[in-house]
Amino acid sequence: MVKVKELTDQEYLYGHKACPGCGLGTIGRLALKILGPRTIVALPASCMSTVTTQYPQMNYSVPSLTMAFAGTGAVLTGMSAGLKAQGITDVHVLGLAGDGGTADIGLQALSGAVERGDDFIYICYDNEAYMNTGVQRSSLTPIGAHTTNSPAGTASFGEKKPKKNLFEIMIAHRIPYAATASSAYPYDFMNKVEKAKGIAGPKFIHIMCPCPTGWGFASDLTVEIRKLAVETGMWYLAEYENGKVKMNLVPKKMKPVEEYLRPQRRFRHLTAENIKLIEEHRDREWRLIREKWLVKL
Amino acid sequence: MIEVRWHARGGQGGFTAAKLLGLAASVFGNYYAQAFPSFGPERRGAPVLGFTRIDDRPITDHSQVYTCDYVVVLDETLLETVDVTKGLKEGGILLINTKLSPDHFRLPGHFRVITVDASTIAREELGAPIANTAMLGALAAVNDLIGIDSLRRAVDKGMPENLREKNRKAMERTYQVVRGGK
Amino acid sequence: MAKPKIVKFHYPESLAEMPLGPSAAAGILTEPNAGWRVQRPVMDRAKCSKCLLCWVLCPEGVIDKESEELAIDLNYCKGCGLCAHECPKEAITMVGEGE
Amino acid sequence: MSNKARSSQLDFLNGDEAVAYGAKLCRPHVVAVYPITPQTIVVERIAEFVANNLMTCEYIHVESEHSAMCAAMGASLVGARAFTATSSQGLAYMHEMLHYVSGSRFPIVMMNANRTLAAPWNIFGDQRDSLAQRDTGWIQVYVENGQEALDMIIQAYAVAEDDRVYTPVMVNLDGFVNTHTFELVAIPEQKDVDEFLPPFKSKNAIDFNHPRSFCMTAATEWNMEFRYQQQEAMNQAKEVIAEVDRRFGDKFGRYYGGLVEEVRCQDAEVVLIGMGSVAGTSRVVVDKLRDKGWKVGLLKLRFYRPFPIEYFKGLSPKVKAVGIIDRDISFGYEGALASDIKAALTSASAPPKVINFIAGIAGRDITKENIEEMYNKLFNLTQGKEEKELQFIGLRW
Repeated sequence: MVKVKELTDQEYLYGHKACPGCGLGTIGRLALKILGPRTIVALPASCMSTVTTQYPQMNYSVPSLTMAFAGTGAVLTGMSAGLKAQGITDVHVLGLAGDGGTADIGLQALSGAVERGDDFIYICYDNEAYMNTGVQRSSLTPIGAHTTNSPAGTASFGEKKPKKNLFEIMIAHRIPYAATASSAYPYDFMNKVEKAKGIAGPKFIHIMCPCPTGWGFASDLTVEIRKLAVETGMWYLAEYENGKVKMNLVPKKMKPVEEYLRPQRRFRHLTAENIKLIEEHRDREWRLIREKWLVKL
Repeated sequence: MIEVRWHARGGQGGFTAAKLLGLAASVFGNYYAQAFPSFGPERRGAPVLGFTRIDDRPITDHSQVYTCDYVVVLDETLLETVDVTKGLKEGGILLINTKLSPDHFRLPGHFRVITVDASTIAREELGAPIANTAMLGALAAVNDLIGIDSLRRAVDKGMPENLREKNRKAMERTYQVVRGGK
Repeated sequence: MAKPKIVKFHYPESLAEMPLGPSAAAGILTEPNAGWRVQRPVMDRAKCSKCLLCWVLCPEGVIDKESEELAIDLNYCKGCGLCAHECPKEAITMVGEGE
Repeated sequence: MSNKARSSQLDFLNGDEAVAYGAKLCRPHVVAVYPITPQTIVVERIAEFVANNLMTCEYIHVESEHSAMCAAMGASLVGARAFTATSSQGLAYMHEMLHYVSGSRFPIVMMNANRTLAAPWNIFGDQRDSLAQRDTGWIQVYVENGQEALDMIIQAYAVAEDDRVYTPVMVNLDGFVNTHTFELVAIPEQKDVDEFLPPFKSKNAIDFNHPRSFCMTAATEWNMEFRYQQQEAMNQAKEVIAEVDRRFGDKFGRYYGGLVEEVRCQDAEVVLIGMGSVAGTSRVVVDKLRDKGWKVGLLKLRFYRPFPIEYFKGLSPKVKAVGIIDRDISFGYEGALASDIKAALTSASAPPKVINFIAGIAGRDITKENIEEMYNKLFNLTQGKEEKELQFIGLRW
C-alpha cells in the first residue's frame, strides 16, 4: 500500500501547459512517482502531448514519445518488444492516452496489443470528449453532455449514446489486470498503478479526468466533481484480475445524479425529464453490476 | 534459352515441378533459371500454369512466357478445355501424362508428342496419382540440358524429408520408361 | 526546493547544432507558467496537519513536501485553487495576485 | 550476377524469400508485419526462421499495417533494429506513419511489394502504391530481381543507419513478377554481413542517462528548420548510397551502380528509362536492337528518392529522345516518374524529346514487343515524325 511519506518529491512531469485544475497533471505526476525514472511514456496526439512537449520545453523528465493518434497500443508493443529483444529489463512502458485516443481511433491498436499479451501499462485519462481539439464528443462522452459536435438544441439534449464501457471491453480480452480509477481517490489510483507495476503483460487503468474547460466548472472543483461522480454512481472504482472483478467502493446510498450534473455547464440544458432518463440509465447499469459482480448482494 | 510450360490443375503440384526443374538447372546445374506460376488465386482444381526458363547466361527477362520449347501436361483432361500447344515452337516437345499412345493425339503443329503413364507410376510409388515429379523424370529423358542426377538432388533439397525417396523413385521410373521408348 | 528549475536554453544557431530530428532533452523548462495566475494559495502552517493531501492532488506538483513550510513554487503554480478547496483543515486560502 | 558470387550459398528463391533472407541476415531485433498479398511469403518465411531458431527476434503479429509501422517505430525508439514489409493497400494505410517515422528520423527498413491500388480491386503489380508515397520522406529504391532485393535490404540498413542519413528506406519489388518468381540467388554468409553491417547503435533512441522527448511538437518557430534538416539528410544520402554500393560490391562481388545503372547508353541516341523488373526485360531488347545496329540505351532508375537529378543534368547531348516507362498514372496529367524526369531534363545541356509510356498497370505484362515498339516510337521522334507525348502501351483498344 502506498504511503505518501514514502513517495518521492521528485516531479517527473512538471511545468506543463494544461488548463488550471486539469486532472491530467495529477494523473501523470502520481503514475510516474510510482513507476519511477526508468519509464518510457507514449502519448498520442492529445491534450497530454500538446501541453508537455512544446520545443524546446519538455515537461516530462523521463523519455517520452509523442505518437500518432491511432497507434498508442502498437507503439507500446514495439517498445516492449524492442527492449525484450535487447535484453533490457526493469523498464516500464507506459501509455498515457485520452478517451478518444483509446476508445475510438486507438481501440484497434490497443486491442491488438492486449490480445498479444505485450508488456506495458496503459492509462486512459478520460475527460469524456476530444478536449485538445475543442470539446468534440467521443464514444466516452456521457448521455446528455453538450459538446461542440453533439450540441444541445431545440431538437437535441446533447450526446445521445451512453458511455462505451472500456473496462468491460478489456475484461472481454481476459487482460491480466484492468481497473477503473479516479484521481479524487489518489491513493486508490496509486495502489492500482503499484499493483499493475508488479504484473507481467498488458495492464489497463481507466481513470476519470474531469476537464474544467470542457465540462464547465471552476478550476478548484475538479476533485469535488470526481467525488460526486462516484457518489452518484456515474463512475465506479473496480479492479479485474484472475477472471474476477472486485468493486473497490460501492456507495451505500446513491446520491441523485442531479447533484453530479448541476455544477457542470455541459449538463445545464438538461430538463428534469432528461435527468430522469440519465438516472434510469444509471440504475440499470448498477443492476447489471450487482448481477454480474456483486452476486452476494 | 529454353522455356517450359507446365499445365496442371490447382493442387496437382504443377508449379512445384516447374520450380524443381529451375532448382535443378541453376543450383545443381551450371545454368541460370527462372520459375514462376501463372499468378492468380490458386483454387483447387482450376487449370493453372507453371513456367521455367533455363539459360547459360543470367536471365533478366521478366515478361511472361509466350513461346516454349517444351509443354508438360500433368492432367490430360485439360486438353478438352485448354489449347496446350499454343506457343509451342516448331520442333518442340509436348509431353502428356496419359495411358494413350502419342499418335492418339491429332494436334496441329510441328512438334513431337511423347506420352507416359506417370499417374500409374506415381500411384504405385507415392500411393497417390500426384504426377508432377514423375513428369520431371520424363522431361529429363527428352532434353539434353537437365540430367536426372541434378533433378534427384533438387527433389532432395526441395521436398520434405518423407517425400524425397518416393518421388525420386517415381521420377527415375518415368525417366527409364521415356528413355527406353525414345 | 527540489523542483525542476528554469534553464537558459541554447537554441541551435545552425544546421550542425540541430538535434537529430525532432527530439529534445527531457525535463527542460524554459519559461514559467506564473503568468496564468489571478490568485495564489497561501499556507497557514498553524492550521496545517501536514496530511499532504494538497501535495498529492496538486495538478502542477508545485508544493515542496520536504520543506517545513510546504513552500509553493510560484513559477509554476497556476492558482487553480484546488488545494485550498480540498484542504481538510482549510489551512490554505487563495489570495488575489499582487496583494 | 556475372560470376557465381563468392563465398555464399546458392539457392533457388522467389523475391519474397530473398527479402526474408536479407532481413534475417541483418539481425533485426523486432519484425512487425501484417500480411498482404503479394508480400505474404516474406511474413511466412521469417515466421518459419523464428520458429526454427534460425533467426532470433521479436516477431509481432500486429493487427494492421498502421500498427506495423507504429510498432516498428516504438522498437527503433528504444534502439532496436526494426524491419517491416507491406504492399499496396497496406502501404496506403501506413501513409500517416511514413511521414511520422521519416520526420522523427528513425532508420527503419521496409520492403514494399509493388501492387496497384484499389479501386478497382486488383492484387497485381504496378508502382502506383509506392509512387503515391513519394513525398513521405522515405528513401525509395526499386529492384529488378530477387538477388538485388536481398542485397538492397542489407544496403538499405547501411544507408539508413548512416550518421549522415538517419532516414528510413523502402525497398520496392514488383508484385508477383519479382515476389513470386524463383531465380538463382546467392545468399551471403552471416559473418560477411555482420562485418558489412555492424550491430545497430542508434543515435536516435532513448537513453535513461540522458532522457529525451521524441517526436515532440515543434511549433511554427522551429518546425521549418527540422524540415530543412530532413532535406539535407536526404541529399547526403546520395553520396552514402554510392559509398554503400561500392563497399557492398567489394565485399560480395555485386555492384549495382548506386542511384542509377546505365545499360549501353555511351553512344545511345534514344534511351528508355524504367524502374524495377521492366528494366530486366528491356535489357534483352536493348541487346537485340544493338545487334541490329540501333543506338539504343536503357537507364535503370534505381532510387526514386533521393532523385538522381545530377544524372539528367549531365545527360549527353547525343541522346535525342527519351522514353519514360511509368507503371502508374497521375490522373489529369501524366506518369509521376515522367513529371520528375522531365523537370530534371530541363537542366540538361540539350534537352531531348520525351515520350511518357504508361504500361504494366495492375499486372498487365510489358512484353519484349512492347519495349521494341517504344524504341521505334522514340526513333520516330528523332526523325521528326509526330508522336504523342503520353501514350498508353498495351491497351486492349
